[in-house]
Amino acid sequence: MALALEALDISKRFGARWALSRLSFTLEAGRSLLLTGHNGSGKTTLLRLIATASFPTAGVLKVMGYHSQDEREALRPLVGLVSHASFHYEDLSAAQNLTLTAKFLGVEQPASVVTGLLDRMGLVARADSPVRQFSAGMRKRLAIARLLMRAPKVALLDEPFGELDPAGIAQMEGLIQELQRQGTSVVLATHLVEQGQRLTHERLHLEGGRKVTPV
Amino acid sequence: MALALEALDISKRFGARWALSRLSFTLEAGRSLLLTGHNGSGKTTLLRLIATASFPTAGVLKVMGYHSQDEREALRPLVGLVSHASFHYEDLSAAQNLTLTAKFLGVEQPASVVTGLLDRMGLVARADSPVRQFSAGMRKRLAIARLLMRAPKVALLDEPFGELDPAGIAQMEGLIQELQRQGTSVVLATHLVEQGQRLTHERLHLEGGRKVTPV
Amino acid sequence: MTPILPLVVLALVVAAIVGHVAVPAVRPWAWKAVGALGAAMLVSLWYFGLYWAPPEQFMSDVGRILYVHVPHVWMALLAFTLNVGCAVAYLMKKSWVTDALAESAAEVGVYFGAVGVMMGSIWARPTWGVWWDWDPRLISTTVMLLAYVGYLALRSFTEDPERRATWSAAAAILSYVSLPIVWFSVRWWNSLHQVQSNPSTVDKPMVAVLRWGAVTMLCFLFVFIVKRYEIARSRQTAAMELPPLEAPRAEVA
Amino acid sequence: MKRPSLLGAAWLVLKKDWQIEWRTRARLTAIIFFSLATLLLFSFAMGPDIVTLRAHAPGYLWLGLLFASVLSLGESFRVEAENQALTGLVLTPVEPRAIFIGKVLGNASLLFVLSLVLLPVAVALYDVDLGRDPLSLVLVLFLGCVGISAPGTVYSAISANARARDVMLPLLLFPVLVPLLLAAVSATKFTLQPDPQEQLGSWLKLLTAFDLIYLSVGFLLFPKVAEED
Amino acid sequence: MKRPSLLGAAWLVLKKDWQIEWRTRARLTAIIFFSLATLLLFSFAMGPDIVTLRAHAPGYLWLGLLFASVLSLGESFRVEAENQALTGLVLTPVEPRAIFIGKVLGNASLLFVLSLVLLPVAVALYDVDLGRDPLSLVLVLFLGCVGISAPGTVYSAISANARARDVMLPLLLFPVLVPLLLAAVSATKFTLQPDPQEQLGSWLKLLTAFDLIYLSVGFLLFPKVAEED
Ligand code: HEM
Ligand SMILES: Nc1ncnc2c1ncn2[C@@H]1O[C@H](COP(=O)(O)OP(=O)(O)OP(=O)(O)O)[C@@H](O)[C@H]1O
Ligand SMILES: Nc1ncnc2c1ncn2[C@@H]1O[C@H](COP(=O)(O)OP(=O)(O)OP(=O)(O)O)[C@@H](O)[C@H]1O
Ligand SMILES: [Mg+2]
Ligand SMILES: [Mg+2]
Repeated sequence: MALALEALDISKRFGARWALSRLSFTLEAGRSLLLTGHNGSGKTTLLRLIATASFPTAGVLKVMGYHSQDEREALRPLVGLVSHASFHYEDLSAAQNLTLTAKFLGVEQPASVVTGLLDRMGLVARADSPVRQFSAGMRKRLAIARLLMRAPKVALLDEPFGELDPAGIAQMEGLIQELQRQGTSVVLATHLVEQGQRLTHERLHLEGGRKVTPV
Repeated sequence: MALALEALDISKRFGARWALSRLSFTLEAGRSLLLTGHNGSGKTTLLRLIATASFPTAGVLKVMGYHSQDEREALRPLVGLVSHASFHYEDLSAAQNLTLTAKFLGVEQPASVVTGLLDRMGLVARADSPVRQFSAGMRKRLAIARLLMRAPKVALLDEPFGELDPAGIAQMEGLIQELQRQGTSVVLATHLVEQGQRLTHERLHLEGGRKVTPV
Repeated sequence: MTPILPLVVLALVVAAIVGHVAVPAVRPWAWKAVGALGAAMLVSLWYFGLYWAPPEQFMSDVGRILYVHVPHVWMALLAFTLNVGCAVAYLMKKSWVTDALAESAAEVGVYFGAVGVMMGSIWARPTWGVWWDWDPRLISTTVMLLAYVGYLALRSFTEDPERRATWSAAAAILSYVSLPIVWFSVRWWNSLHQVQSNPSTVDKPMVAVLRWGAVTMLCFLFVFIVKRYEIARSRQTAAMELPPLEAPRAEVA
Repeated sequence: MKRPSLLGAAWLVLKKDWQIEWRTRARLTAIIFFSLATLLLFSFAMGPDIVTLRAHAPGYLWLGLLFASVLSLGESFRVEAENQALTGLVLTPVEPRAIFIGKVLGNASLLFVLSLVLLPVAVALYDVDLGRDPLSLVLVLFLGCVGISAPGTVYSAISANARARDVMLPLLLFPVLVPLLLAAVSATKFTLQPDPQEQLGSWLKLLTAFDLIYLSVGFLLFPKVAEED
Repeated sequence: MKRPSLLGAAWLVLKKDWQIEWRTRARLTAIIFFSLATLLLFSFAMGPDIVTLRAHAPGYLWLGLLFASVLSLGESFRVEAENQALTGLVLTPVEPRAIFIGKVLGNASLLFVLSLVLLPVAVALYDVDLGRDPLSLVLVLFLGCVGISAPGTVYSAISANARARDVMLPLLLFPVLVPLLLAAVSATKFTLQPDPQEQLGSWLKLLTAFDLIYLSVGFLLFPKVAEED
């Protein structure tokens, strides 16, 4: 079967410190991965590499068969990332932020798609407020809406439950399962291990940027 | 008994929107409060009011008997806030950030206090890295270390478990209990309701900036 | 001066530096040999420039500073050309070699340029009567140096090696645009400063000494860049090695 | 789903910047008043001699534009640095070259508007005569604004992510812009004052050459600086 | 636990800024080279007439310092805006007035160092004569730098939190600074050129008055702008 992720001895250095060290693993397309590890173990760094927001210092990373650096143009439409940095324009409203993405993606009828997504994430009442005035959870919801619009083949979720209220957490779980049903590989980094294990097939535990077997 | 918090019909407006509407409640000194509510319901806003980072548009808020705006100088040494904004200087190291606070507080022997706190929060190995290079969880840990140094009478914790790894969450729970034993009133805003209820005595549920009885 | 000559010199310098970088066998001694040659030539340049060459037609003995002023500025231009070449090479294919070479070339270039400008300024005092004048050549040269100081500042303010390399490569290319302007400024804006002259209009001995000076400075340019390159590389390699495959085992009590 | 073309994407980037600008309405107003203050300061600091002032008016005008451009360029990438929005854009994905085109157009048009606003001010403060060759004057202003914006966009993308970004941008940008500025000042001079030797044409050519060089270099370089690697 | 006094806290604020400066080492280097470039630009844009240049040297010097101060002030509160560090400082608690004193000292000393560095440059570029009255010159520079920093600190605290802050600062600051700048330019002129009517003294008095006014107004206003309400 095709591979969603294929990491061949990848390492990532910041300054003089290795955030990821010689990591090798594979993930079959359609299967989902749970990423765990202590604070600072390299989860966010790994997700950013997969999302092509940054590239390995050494080693080769292939996502959906594409080389993450050399073939990034072909790869980018296939991956979506929700991370600590929200990528929102603070001075645009929620609707404007989403519409912008929709137009870049060439979505047909952006207006109705955007309203639909905002409604789904419970932001419709605040659609025209600039993101600067949003609470932490509302920002997270907007980031999730953007991910849904992109309908990625590989969805990268970095602590998606953080800042969400209980209803939002339940909804997020539903969304993850829905994505999986559509054949999307979800890579989920979270500290809520049980919850994560319920939602995924495999697990990668990092310690100091290295793959270890969780105890 | 003395009151840690006394809110008399307080409201807070941002632009044309009321983030908090006519809120009244009291909390006895030494008792702890759980703050829950949907995303955008006003938890962070309320905590910032109590911390004197911002002031009510209307109504009177008293913390430890002090008027939160008029007597803020006397009040500030008594409250400590850990919130979404971390207050760190990105270009100073973890140790430098803490030492700065220690010096402003007039802590004796700042160096050993700082090392002790960094050790406790598991940051000692990264004491000299600038905060800019920290992961999300490491920032949170540093913010908690700063709160501990201040030894407040009212500790305001805004989603303290977010971004922490399982060990960190367990430690945080221990810290909350320890603070309570020392007579500190903890105000805990979190979406993990069960966990929060285990740790606190009372609960305030907000909906659209108003106090409601949770269902 | 034929237009092809600078290119030939550039090719020679690049070949020499690449040879030095690529062939480990020559590394221990080649730079010493060239350095020694340069030192010897410097001593003789002293004699040739100060005694042997005839005094300059209009400036008499003051004009003799020409033999070091001009080579210095030439070397700076040469070094910046090397720098931009490395920058382009880096952007086409990432390599720490070209990055390090670009850094050393820029730094050495700023050194030669600064000394050259200082000499020009010293020269200007007796000939033009001022330390400095509002002359396109002087200003464009100084501004070019400032551009490269900015380049070096950008390098030193960026911690991440990859970012530093890419960003500074971009800055190098944009800065290089000022180089042809330095060269042509004397023509575009009518200036006090000497227009490039042609060997045929200048005294044979003067041309000879000037070229002697240029070769002397070439030796130094080579040595400086090669040594600076080694420093840059040694700073890099500390961080270049991959982490070990197995995690270093924790101390067992 | 049909993705927009390179120019279509550039247009979207430009429109987005206008939306932000419209919501805050800060940038244009602020840089207009800033350069007004600068022009005033020049005339204050240089004293009241109207002949000198008039002679140096092109210089003052371009310096005012230059300083304003630093602010405006910085602001144009500050909005991209918040929340790492530029990375978000690249991952959407938007071609970095489309971002470059959009940003250059946005910055250049803002500067150009500013320069047109400053013309009557220059008349009032420095008593210059705009009627001599207004078309060439506008052309010179336009070419100069494009020439400032092209390398400015590349450098502000760099410095938006660098430490001490407010200070890095002018440090990198000014030396690169000096030749362009000089050409612009000379060209402006010959549109405001008599041009007996017909030098304007060659300055215009030089300006155009600068613009083309900077635009193409920027176009090639921008993708490298917009992405981390 | 003995909390530091007002001055003690101000000193801590100052030291913290130096620590940040030391770690990035960016600000001082960058503003020095920036103002070098600015001084070069002025004379480049104004043309080669050495007599005019020398006459306007004080103006150029102060304009260079002014533009550098905008960058340096902006940077000085950019570090406070990240992570809402300024709010954190106020909640620590640090008296806002201590923050004001520390910041003014830091900004003024940085500017003063810069102005000293620029003096020899002015000699080289504009051929001015520093030997006439060096002590008064240094005094004028010092007073001018303090005068720029006091309102500059208040305004950059405001604009660090305002939208589009890069552009807001100069917009607010420049109009306020025009009188001070005029005084500083005139005073500088009379330390570099003959002063037959002995005007220097009165300019110095005026400068001192400005400084005192700005310092006390800033001291009173800063707590209002450092805290939300
Ligand atoms: C103060 C700063 C000065 C700077 C930055 C400067 C810069 C330069 C540069 C860049 C060159 C080499 C490029 C070329 O050959 O065209 C050069 C060459 C030369 N400079 Fe200067 N110069 C300065 C002062 C002077 C002065 C004061 C004189 C003499 C009065 C002078 C005389 C020459 C001559 C004769 C050449 C060789 C031109 C030729 O024959 O090709 N320079 N200078
Ligand atoms: N830009 C950077 N510069 C330097 N070091 C960095 C940078 N980003 C991350 N690091 C370091 O890389 C390591 C891994 O960071 P990362 O953010 O991937 O951790 P994480 O597993 O996501 O942690 P958390 O659970 O706290 O979010 C950390 O030691 C961090 O300090
Ligand atoms: N600076 C601001 N300007 C305008 N509106 C604001 C501002 N800060 C908060 N708000 C609004 O006030 C309301 C309450 O926000 P607050 O951050 O207190 O919510 P919260 O309960 O902490 O939510 P979350 O669980 O998502 O953190 C929201 O509707 C938010 O949009
Ligand atoms: Mg993380
Ligand atoms: Mg909140």
